[in-house]
Amino acid sequence: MNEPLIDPLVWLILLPLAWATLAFVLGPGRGGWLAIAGLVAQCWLAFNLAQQVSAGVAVVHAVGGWGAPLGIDLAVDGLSAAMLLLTQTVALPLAIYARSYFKASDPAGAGFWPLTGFLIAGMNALFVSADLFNLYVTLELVGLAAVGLVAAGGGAQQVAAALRYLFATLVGSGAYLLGVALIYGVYGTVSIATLLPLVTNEVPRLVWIASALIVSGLILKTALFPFHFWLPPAHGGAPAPVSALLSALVVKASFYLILRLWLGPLQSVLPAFGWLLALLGAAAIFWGSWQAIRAVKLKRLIAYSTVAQLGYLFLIFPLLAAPAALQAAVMQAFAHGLAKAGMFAAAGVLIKATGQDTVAGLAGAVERLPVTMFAFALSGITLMGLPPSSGFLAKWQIIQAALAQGHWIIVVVVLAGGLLAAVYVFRVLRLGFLSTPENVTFTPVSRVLEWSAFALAAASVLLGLRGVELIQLLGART
Amino acid sequence: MTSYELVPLAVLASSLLPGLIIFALPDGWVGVRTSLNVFAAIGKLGLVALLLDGVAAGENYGVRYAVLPGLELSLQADALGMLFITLSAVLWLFTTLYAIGYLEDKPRRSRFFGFFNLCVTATMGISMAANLFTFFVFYELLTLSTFPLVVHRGTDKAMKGGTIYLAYTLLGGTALLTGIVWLHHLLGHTEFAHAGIAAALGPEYAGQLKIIFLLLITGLGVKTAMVPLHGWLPQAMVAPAPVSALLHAVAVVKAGAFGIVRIVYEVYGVEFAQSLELLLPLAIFASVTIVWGSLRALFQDDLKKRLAFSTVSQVSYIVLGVALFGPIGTIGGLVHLVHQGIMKITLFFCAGNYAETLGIHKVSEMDGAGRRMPLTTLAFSIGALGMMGAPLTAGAVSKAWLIDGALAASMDWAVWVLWTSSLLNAAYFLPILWRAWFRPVPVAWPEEHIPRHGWRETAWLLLLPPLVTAAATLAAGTLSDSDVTPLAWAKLIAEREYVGRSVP
Amino acid sequence: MTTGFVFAITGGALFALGAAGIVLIGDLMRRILAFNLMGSGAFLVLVGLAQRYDVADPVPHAMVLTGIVVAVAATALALALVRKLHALTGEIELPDDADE
Amino acid sequence: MKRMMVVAFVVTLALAFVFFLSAAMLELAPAAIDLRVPVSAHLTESGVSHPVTAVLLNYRGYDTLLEIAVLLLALVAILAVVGEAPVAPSRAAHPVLQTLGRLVTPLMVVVAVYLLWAGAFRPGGAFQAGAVLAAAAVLLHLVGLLAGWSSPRLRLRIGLAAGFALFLAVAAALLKQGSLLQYPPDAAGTLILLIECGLTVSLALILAGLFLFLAREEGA
Repeated sequence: MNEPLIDPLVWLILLPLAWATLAFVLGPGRGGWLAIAGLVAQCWLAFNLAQQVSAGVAVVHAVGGWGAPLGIDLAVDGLSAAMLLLTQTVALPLAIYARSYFKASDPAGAGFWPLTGFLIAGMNALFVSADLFNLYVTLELVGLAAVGLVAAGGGAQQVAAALRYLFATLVGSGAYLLGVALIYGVYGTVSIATLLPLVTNEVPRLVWIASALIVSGLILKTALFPFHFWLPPAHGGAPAPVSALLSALVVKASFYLILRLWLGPLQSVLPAFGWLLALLGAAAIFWGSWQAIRAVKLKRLIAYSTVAQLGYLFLIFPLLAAPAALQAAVMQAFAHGLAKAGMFAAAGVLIKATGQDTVAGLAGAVERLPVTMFAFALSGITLMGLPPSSGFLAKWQIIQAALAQGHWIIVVVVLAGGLLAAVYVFRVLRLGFLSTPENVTFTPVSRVLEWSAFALAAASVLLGLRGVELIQLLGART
Repeated sequence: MTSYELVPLAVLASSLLPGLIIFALPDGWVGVRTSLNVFAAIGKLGLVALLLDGVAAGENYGVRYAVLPGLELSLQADALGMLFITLSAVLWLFTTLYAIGYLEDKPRRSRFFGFFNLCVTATMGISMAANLFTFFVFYELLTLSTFPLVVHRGTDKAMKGGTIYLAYTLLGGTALLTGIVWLHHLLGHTEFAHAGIAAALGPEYAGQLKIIFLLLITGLGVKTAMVPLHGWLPQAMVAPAPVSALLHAVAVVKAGAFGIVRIVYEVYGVEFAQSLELLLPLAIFASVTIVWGSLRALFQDDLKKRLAFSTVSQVSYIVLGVALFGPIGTIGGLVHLVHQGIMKITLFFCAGNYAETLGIHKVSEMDGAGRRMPLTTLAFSIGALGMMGAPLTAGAVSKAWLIDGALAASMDWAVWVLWTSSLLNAAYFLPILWRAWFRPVPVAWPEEHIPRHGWRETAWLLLLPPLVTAAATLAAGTLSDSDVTPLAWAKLIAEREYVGRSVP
Repeated sequence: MTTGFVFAITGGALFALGAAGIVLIGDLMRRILAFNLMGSGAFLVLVGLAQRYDVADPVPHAMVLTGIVVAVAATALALALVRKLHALTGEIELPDDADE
Repeated sequence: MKRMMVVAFVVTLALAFVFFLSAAMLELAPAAIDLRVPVSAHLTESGVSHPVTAVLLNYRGYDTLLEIAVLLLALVAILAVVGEAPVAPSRAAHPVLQTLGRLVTPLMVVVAVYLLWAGAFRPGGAFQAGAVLAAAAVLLHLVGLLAGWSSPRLRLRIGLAAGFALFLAVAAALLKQGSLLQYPPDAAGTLILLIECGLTVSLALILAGLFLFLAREEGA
């Protein structure tokens, strides 16, 4: 294979940084088209990169030409290529959605484009970084951008939610940073590749403390039960495109990092935490679903659904000996990413049309907004894990991995979680199917909004037919 | 892609694509929607005929697609599947015609026909599924696409019925999925095969296989409406008449029964199932359902509810036939799958006609209906007599085979179950017929919507479908020995399932 | 014990103090201070532990400089949010989160 | 009572943490990797002679690039949060303070320039220089000589973003002949100085902005 003219790995970071800066210079609310153009290019880059990785090309980039451990290395394997792909493909439809969503004078949209650019750049940088300290900087980039997006132009509730979120994310990255400081103290390096042979089965006690700090910091940022308290107000209170970005992508970034360390430098230490994380994951599934079933507001319901769905990601940790477990995690990240983006986008349309953010206000929505409700239903199918959606494949893989290792309890949790998801999804759908009450009016909503929500939701279902490619990408050995 | 792969896909596409297009049509475009519906139904019938011809000649129509390594969506037209697919395709055409007449000038028709088409697509997929995973995919699609039809009216009552329907079917689906994953884990695949695949596992797996069987049958038993999993069926009666007709006669309950047939014959293998002692409990389960359904039907005044409990009872005839070890019982069960479909759809069409034309919803309102609507009542009578197993009807044929099957399997008690059920059938159908034909016409009908025009007692699109299916009921009963009947096809299947045994 | 260790252990203590502060303190201004204490603790550990044999290592120094800038950015954002909250509600404590 | 239990629990947890952390630190063996060796070995190629600056802007320059992004991002977020509230009128302080401000500001500018220049071979650099400049601006505001800032106009926005944009552009341009931020050894010093100059201006504006954009009328 010829050396590509453009190194997709580096440009996936530079491009969003560039359009974010430019959008800031252009001024509040400007830069939508720029972002969309940038994201189109990024999608192409991410596909290109995934193809290279699938073909077995090792993609490593030594920033500054120094190489680890003196410099910082960027490295891409199947896992990171998949996450990059997910990020770009979810962000593009959401950008199109957001451009119609925010009116020119909307204060909530004032900083949207630059903040989103920094957010995506931060995530892309996180997925490719092979340096623990550099990962800390990217974590902060992602966290602060996300907080800014939640708070932008909001009222007291949003600002309070943003503060809660800010403290959670800062404590999380603080714990992570202390963990990294300890690791540097023990080994004298923060490069993942250099650490890999150094961290053996006989590690000093300090590495255990460091690992515990890193994992607890990251599960706080991933909103794993019982650290989920910040998520529902933040994701439920932000404008719909922001909620979609945060729920679909941002929480996955810190989860990815746990997975990366688990499979990489800390593989001899972290598996000790496997069942603890799975237990919290199971608790998240039940607690999140239960709260979603009781929620009054529509977006609250969807946010609690995120709490529940994140639980599945953590069920895989005791199972990682089987390759199906990693595949399940990535499939679930894709399934939830696409479906949740679609669902929040649909909720945004419903809220704009009905003028209220309540589940009870949806009577008649199927009749008036069929495309949007269809999108909601398709997302719901993925979240419930019904076939042929990608959510089903994720659950199938978890169950197979669990059965192969004889862990029946995980099978039961997965299946029960699917049923609970059905309860809260159909809570919304059945109201939508009611005849329209006479005194209710629906405000007309832009078709761009409806169809971009639909595209995301449909993609979450159709991805269920392309599972083989994703698994090939994950299995690629570079 | 060869034509052997294309035809099964085309069978799916012939209702999926029209369904998707119809969703996008405005409600007012009656002409476009109607022609699309009718042409799709006729086109599908043509495709099914092509398949039927090919399968009879032993050709191999099938297509596979891997969604994960080791997990394939696989469609295959085999003799058993063709029985169900032909039934569905034929009845779909008539139900479509009926639904066009029934929904005239009512709101949300595009949505209705869209989901209606999805529902049929799911049924086609269920028929052609070549492994349990594919079966499950379409089984759940069926659940999802029938929910909007059940709640179509958008009332609180409809919503309650729909919610109960969902609760039952999703729980059942989860049980089914558990069984499938477990089996897939043990075997590494779930492909259907004559004489089954489960026997390949050693005797040490007998315990696990029994639990899996229970899970699978529980999952399928929900849609089959076997007692005590039948609670949704009477509640789902809030749906419009064409939906009830489709749900009860073809799609939903039959999907469950058909699944049980697949499980017993092609996953476990009937011999292996017998050796695991699974068939007797299944037969008892079915018998209880048969008697209980009939008993409950006796006390329903709501016409559609009475028919619903009758369905509960009749569908389990199929399961009973399957559970009677031996080819004769198999033939009885399979042929009843078709016959019950034709008869029950006739009854539901007629019930819909009474409600649409005269506003009759209850048995107690049926007085004199036969004089006002003689043709509908004639069709209803044929269907009802068929259900009782009266001579010359399709019901007589299937009951005769089932009784012979029970005797051949030395399960004499099953004969008593069948006779009891027949008596109860008579007890709840004959009063209706008596009221309709022999009681005087009331002063006013509850709510007369459609006035009489000469011989046309109601809209012709409502009248034609029940008359055709009633005629088919008689034809299947009188011509049962010819080569082109469901009975002949059921014999062909039984031959293939009981390899090496003589089939009468 | 070298001075490096003294720094590192002090850093650990500051971190714990800050973390406990964030959990226990309702007043948002003091919470922001607690967060900065926590951050400083981590920086001290980073630098102190690396020079536990009292030879300075430039790499953690540079990392801490980066970390300080990030902490400044985070603190500024937190202060802006608290000010906004105060302007909107007159409070500098977080209100209860309610799904109404 | 419940509150007391929570406090007691958290404090116990924190104390236990400190205890175990300290114990674990003290039993530590020397680290396997010593980065001081390569840091000083490549110092001549790095374009600067101070090791911390070399790490900051060359070996781990990518961290610094992202760090500036974080700072700019925080400013963007703050602007989005505060919105369009009117600027508070600057209150004139005591004349003595004003005079002091006028006197100190030029001095601070000189110090900033020195810090920028010194960064190449001793502690100092763009961030320190920018911070001193920003402090000067804050000082002027406090004595009433500089009003709080309203939403930034195009020119100010360009100034705020220019340092980061320049850094980004240099990083990308260097891709042409190597990897990201790979300075050619002979041009490294010049390029780093160029970046530092740009950064000083923008960092000063951003840091000042973090203060001055918040100097708004409250409750409006």
